[in-house]
Amino acid sequence: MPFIPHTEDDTRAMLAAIGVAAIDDLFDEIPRGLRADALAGMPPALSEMEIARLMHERAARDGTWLNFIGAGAYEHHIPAAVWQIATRGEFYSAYTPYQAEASQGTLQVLYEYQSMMASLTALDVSNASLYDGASALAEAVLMAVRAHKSSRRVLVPRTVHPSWRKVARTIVRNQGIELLEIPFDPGTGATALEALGRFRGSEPAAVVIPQPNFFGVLEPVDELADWAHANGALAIAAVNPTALALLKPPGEWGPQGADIAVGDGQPLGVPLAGGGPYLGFMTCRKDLVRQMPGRIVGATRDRDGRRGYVLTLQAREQHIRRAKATSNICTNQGLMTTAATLYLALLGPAGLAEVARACHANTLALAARLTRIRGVARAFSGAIFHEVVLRLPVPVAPVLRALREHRILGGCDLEQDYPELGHALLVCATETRTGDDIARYGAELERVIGLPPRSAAEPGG
Amino acid sequence: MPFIPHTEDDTRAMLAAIGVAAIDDLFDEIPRGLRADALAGMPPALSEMEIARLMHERAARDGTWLNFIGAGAYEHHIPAAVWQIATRGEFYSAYTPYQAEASQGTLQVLYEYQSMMASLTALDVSNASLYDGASALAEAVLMAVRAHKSSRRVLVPRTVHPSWRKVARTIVRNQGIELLEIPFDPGTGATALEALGRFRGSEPAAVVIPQPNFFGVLEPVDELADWAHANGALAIAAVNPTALALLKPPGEWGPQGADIAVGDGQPLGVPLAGGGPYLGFMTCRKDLVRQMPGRIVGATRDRDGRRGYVLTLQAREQHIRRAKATSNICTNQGLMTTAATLYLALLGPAGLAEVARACHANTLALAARLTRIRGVARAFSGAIFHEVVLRLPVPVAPVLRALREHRILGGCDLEQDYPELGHALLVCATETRTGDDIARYGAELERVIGLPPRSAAEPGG
Amino acid sequence: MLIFERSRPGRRGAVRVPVRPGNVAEIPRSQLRARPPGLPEVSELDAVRHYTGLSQRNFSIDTHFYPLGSCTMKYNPRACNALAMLPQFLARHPGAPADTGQGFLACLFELQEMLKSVTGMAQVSLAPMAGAQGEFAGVAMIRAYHDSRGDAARDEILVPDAAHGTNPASAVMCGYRVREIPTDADGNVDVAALGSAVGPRTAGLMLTNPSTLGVFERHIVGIGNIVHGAGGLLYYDGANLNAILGRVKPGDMGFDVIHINLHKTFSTPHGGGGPGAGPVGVTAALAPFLPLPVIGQAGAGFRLLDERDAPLTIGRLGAHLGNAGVLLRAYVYMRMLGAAGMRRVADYSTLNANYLMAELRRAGFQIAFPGRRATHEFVVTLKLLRDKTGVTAMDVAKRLLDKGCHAPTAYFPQLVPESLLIEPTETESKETLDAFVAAMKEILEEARRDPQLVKGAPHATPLGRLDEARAARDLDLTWRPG
Amino acid sequence: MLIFERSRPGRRGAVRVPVRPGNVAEIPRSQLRARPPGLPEVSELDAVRHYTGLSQRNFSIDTHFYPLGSCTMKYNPRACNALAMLPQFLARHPGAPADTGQGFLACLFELQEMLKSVTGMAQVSLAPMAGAQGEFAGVAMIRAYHDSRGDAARDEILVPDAAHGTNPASAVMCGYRVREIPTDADGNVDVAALGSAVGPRTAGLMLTNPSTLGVFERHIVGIGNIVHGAGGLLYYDGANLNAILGRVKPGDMGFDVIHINLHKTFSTPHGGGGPGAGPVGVTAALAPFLPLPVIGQAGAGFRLLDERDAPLTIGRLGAHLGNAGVLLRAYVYMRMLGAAGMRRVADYSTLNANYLMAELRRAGFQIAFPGRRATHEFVVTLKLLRDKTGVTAMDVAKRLLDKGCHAPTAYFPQLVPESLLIEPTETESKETLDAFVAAMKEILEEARRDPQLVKGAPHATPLGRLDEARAARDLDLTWRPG
Ligand SMILES: Cc1ncc(COP(=O)(O)O)c(C=O)c1O
Ligand SMILES: Cc1ncc(COP(=O)(O)O)c(C=O)c1O
Repeated sequence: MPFIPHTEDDTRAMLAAIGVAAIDDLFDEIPRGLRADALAGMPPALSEMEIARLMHERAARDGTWLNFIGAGAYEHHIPAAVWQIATRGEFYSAYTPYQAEASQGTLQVLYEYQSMMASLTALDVSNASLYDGASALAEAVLMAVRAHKSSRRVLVPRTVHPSWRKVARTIVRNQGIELLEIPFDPGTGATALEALGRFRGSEPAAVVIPQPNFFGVLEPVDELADWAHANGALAIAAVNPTALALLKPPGEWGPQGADIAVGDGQPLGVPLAGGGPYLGFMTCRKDLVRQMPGRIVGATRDRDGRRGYVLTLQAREQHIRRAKATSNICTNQGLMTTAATLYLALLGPAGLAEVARACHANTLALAARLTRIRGVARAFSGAIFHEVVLRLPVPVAPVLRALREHRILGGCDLEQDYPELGHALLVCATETRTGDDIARYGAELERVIGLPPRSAAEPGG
Repeated sequence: MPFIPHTEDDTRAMLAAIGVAAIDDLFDEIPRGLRADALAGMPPALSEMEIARLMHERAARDGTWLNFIGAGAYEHHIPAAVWQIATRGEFYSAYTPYQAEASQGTLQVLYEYQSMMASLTALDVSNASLYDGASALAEAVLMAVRAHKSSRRVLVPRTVHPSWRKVARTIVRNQGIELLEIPFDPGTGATALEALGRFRGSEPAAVVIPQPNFFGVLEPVDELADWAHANGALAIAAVNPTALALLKPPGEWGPQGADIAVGDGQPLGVPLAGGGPYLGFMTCRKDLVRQMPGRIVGATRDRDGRRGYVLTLQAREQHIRRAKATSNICTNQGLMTTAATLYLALLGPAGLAEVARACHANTLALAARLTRIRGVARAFSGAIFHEVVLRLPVPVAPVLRALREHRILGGCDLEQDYPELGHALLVCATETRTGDDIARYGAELERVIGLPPRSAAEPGG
Repeated sequence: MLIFERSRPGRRGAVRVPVRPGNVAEIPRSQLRARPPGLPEVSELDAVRHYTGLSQRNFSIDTHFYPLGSCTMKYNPRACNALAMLPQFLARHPGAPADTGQGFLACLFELQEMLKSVTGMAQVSLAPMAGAQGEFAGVAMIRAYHDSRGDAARDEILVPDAAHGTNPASAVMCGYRVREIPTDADGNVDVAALGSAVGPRTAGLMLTNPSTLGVFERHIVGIGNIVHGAGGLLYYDGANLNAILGRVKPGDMGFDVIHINLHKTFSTPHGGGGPGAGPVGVTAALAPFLPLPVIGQAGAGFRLLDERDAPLTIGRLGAHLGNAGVLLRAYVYMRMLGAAGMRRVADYSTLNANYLMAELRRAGFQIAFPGRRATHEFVVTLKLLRDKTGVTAMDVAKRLLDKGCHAPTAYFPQLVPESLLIEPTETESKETLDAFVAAMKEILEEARRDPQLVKGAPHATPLGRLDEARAARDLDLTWRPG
Repeated sequence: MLIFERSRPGRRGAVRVPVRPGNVAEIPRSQLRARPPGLPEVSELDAVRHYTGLSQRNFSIDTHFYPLGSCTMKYNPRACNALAMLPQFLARHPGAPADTGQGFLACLFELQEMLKSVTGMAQVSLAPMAGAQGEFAGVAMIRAYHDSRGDAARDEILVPDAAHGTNPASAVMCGYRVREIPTDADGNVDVAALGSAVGPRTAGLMLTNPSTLGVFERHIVGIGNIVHGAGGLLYYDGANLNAILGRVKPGDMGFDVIHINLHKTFSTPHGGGGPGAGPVGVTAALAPFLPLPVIGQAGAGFRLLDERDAPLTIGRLGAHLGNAGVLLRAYVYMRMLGAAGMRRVADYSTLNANYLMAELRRAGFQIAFPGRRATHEFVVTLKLLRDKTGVTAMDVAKRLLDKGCHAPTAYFPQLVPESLLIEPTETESKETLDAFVAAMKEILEEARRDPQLVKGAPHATPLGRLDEARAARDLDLTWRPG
């Protein structure tokens, strides 16, 4: 029996020890009428060999693509060591480190992870992961509302990832929390500071500040954080961790720094994998730590005074505090946290900065190449990090479809989520894109759009 | 510097400790005229990301094939656990277990491997691996000659894998050892017992007995082993380990059993990988153990009487005995041995027998399907294990080429090595081939050969 | 030693990335970081050696018996990992259209179908990223259902006092008040108390069956009638599905909404705390409210359903489509088991638990619900032992580590004093169970003979017992350079 | 516990294979096995737990400093493993024609070219599966060369007494008599002795440079002249190439034939004893004799050269094309290093060895060749220590295990009494070297203060010192049931 070690002798001896005649008898407390018979719709078992063949065939059918999509999930090179170590049985098949003495491996990794994330965001403390960036934003909103006590209103720029805004809404709305949208400046693509005036009286509990924003554009983070504090609100940073190798960290935004930072840790060594598992990270000021959701690891000493690590501040959590917990989260994204820790250790500050610089430079090169095509122009004037919105002269969806025929994933179509932008396409070139890749995309897009290239004399977009 | 941890400070401090000014100074004993300058032809360094892209592209270019080649290397399903565990750093990055107390993992694995191989071949002892099956056969020939003392002549059937015969010749000929070829019966495809008569006076040191032979045909192993012993020769079995799940093991051939068994362990969990690394296995009767080449692990006790494992009988080996060693082998195929041990433990006797039965049945089904094609017939009447020689009505090479256009590897062309067989093709269908695979091959071969299928009424081949 | 303590300024790992010239061209100075982040500077070998060494400081299923109750720490087949990590699956961008990933989507669609089959629910969404998120989604659907009927006065969720902490916490996250229902002496829901608690404010009842007490709720049909009769819905916490797989379907028990922990019943790895996956299943009446995306059919292929397909959805729970890699692992596992294998899971996990319970009872341990069958787990109470010797459930748990076993879940369920919740799972052999019984017996003898030995445990782990109080008091949550 | 001791009759792993009916149809009864082989019967979890546990009983580069002299235990980059194990490479059948594997062959061809570049040889064959097989092939080529010239009286190979054991053993396998050449006090070949040994019977001289004594053979040009002058050829044992990579090429030193240990210099994993790869390189004069296959160009692509291309080949050394997976790993490694990286290997392995030598000397250890530079390794002799305290090189080696270091190579080179051959490699950091020096210092103090402590070592490993004599005396080489 696959994965079941019992021999017939074992089963017989065990039934005898229990004092029943058959396994069926062990289910005798289940009302007879409820007992299931055959599982309709469950296919028969496949051997490992057969399922391996099926999965290899399906993977081969899906094939590989030249990818220029970012939009919240980024194709980065992952050093081979990351997953060869993360999938070691001792990490892979352990669970939440409830027994600290039997889990120092996981616990120390989490402590190191917390330290790295705190340092990356320049905030005091970190938890040990949430599900993903979007749900981490939702948890940050809940946390801010708890901390603020009087307001249930949170300002969220329209430049925050549309899915993140949806997720935040799904998660917070049942608690009567209102998310108010701040518009963006159609020129720069950044949040419109001048629009903030109208929220002055709204007494928000928090202001969410994305950096870079969904358009890839850098936000006026100092001003936004400052405005939040001036209006009695917390500043919640929603950041890309790769970008933080170069960009001013949330803890240094404005005179006081952001209060909470969240983001998706996927860029830190986690494969795209069709959308998950990723990890949500969250760091904050020390005085907010008791409002944090999720596991937190702390250093302590053992009987003999040796340094060790344990889960701490558990009184915030559901398994202790139940209905009064800071969140319902229990199982988190532990293994992804391990991978992120390995990734950051393998890259170090110099490596991460190199990745960030390469992403930035490649995206600029991509934008430069694509805007040489007649009718293609950058949609915004704001400085970008590693994504850029282009305006096309024709509808986006058919263009992307045509590119797929050449196995190119041309970017993220914004027409649904931002109809006001017209034929807008969000593209991204991480460090994994080469000059050849960019040239290939340029040539194919040119062909698809079907207009002759802009002559060198005309100014670029 | 990739893989080099030295900071500039480190280097400076270390040079100072040594008392030199620069790294160059450490090479001052090398005659000036010899010092190399730039390495012409060495390409510049690639980052891990770049080489990963290159290798992925090359692998994708090579693609995957529907394979019906056997001929000494077999496509078997390898349980995922095998290589996930074998590549754990502790196995992967250790070396020969010279320090037994720091290598009990490797040593116990080798002891278990030896036990498994001895049991599979029904012989007393096993070494811890040789390079591959072919070189193991050469070592067995050398060993038999050493043991026999007076003769330097060894009989090798023409049904032994042609490459193995070439390797044996390369390795033994410089020691003046003669390999004499025994012909095969063109009807059965097995070694011609009646041809043995002519070798009676040759006083061979050993007779090599392949099982199954290169044609997939079962040899009269009892008679051959018996003949060897009756003629004062050792019997060297050259066996396929998968087949031994079903077939009579060498130790039970004839009244006395074979003396030495060798083979390629590749079928035991080692991927095809373009030809290696595989592993050669060798087992023998206890009284020959001091003639064995290669590492051998033995059980012993530690200071406190606890069971443990060490390298033993090292006085046979080059690092002790130098010019008088049983072989020059030093580095062997350790990791492959680990994989083979894991494979055998995961399959157990029932699993291995299932694999063997499936291979046999699939090859019979393949032969049945292909011989329904007009002009295609089995070349030999002898019973087979998991390979079969077919005679085609047309030259083999162009047929195989045409099949490749449909991504089928149709088998091994025997026309070069066995011109006497005409248009002969050796095919193999292991447990990994499905009914659909066989049907697909049948349909394509039929099309390629271009003759209408034989009607059901006509007798098959 | 921390990785930071291995760090040396200027040391670099092997990771290099070619950077085009003119690199930070477009970023204004005011936006740039002044100081690099305090990440460790180590070589690749340092990192590999450091984390390989740390891994060896863990207990895990692959190295130890791990009978952690409620967590279903069964063997995680290595094939599931290997096949979910095929390069094409790993490289798939979540924003890539459905036409570029039909193989991938076929797996997820079939997973939905298989989950419907084993649970008896009408429709499934794979979106929730863990059990607790599944609970949130389930309760949110209950709310959406009542709202859609204009039945807005229901503001209470009933939860048995034996429930897992996530149940009340999830209900609160959905804006509900939680009302606890007591448990009777046999470990069943106190039906009388339930009867007097339900009413027009009842939105639903959350129930684990088998319960966290390791017993099957025998009155489940009656309970369902009471709740449904009051206009409430029945929520099934599927964390314990392992015990009844192929034996009883939540849908047949009358549940309206369920979640399933794929990282428990369907053996995806726990990863030192996650990731998991908590798909939700519902009856037809609740299907319109399922969280997105759901995998739908499109001609011969598959696509992700969105808000246009499901305007009544409670919404989205994550930026993409859930923990896809976990879903693939569960898919492979379920295909390898097939229909017969599903039922064997229930059979042998139940056999193992009942055997272990019988043997521990024989060894002198007190079973919390001695009159009941164990399901796939059972509760031992060490109250008598503690009263006699001062040795607590925590002490026994720690001492088990010395004997090479991970400890069972201690102090949960909370309503049993000095409880150990023991779940052996079906993948453990009789020999392993016997060794556990032998270890427990030894500890019992040690507790009587030399209680300090047990109270001072563990002795054989790399560190001795860690001071949790100190950790919470002198908070040290991140490394700071000396 | 052995895996056999975990076995239970009838227990099965997860591996199942569908078998068509009528299975052993064609095999005559007389050929069938009477009893199944005595393989263990365990579950997949049993096997995983057993071998995961065993792995943890190893020291390895990934877990410990491993300064095993002559073995170049440097970090094995994980990328090499991952990229050599891409599914298409693993699935490639060795009998598949060249047109189905141009990507694979491109890697091997480029590897040949890179090896030519770093060694300065005219042509390379990747066929040999380890260093010793490379030696065999090299000596066989020397023989074929002389034979091809009708120069058949040469029946001696000269080997310095410091040579690795494989050198004389390989010469003997090629049918040669071995004649040992002594070493002078500085660790160089005794040139005078060499001069009187060479003659018309001399087929060649096998030399490691740097030698196994950890010094560079300064008279290499003169030695070459002597041997060549007598009509012999010069063989280079490339096991120590790490020390001179990019600094000196064997071809420039006058060698005619060389082998290279890819598992040393080019960092393919040692795998607990193997596999390795021992490509051979030769001058143009010897190229016709190279073992097959060699990767050749064919138009824009690549193919395997065979006997029709190379009628003078010494033949084949293995059934297929050598340890291809090892070759791919070395290829990836070399591409990641590039030209500059090659030279850095020599630079920093030499720096580390000289630093360690200086620090150990400072700590009171006796260096075997104190007047010489260390190359990438060096020899310590503990003769004085043994004479004073009774503590031997073996004892020190065992005690190092207690301090978390793998031991250096002990008692090799054999001509230095109580020798430790120490090779730190370039991938180890100064901190690691300093920790090793500290451990050695402690042991020195222990040896003086409490020699029994050292002689009883190791104390911290899972087992104490193992009785090797007993193993050789009471041979127990396989497990037998009860
Ligand atoms: C009974 C029960 N319910 C719910 C949960 C929550 O599931 P998760 O940890 O996946 O969020 C758990 C597991 O921890 C559980 O045991
Ligand atoms: C100096 C020297 N020569 C030759 C060899 C033999 O190489 P291999 O072990 O790869 O056969 C070794 C390695 O063990 C060695 O150190």
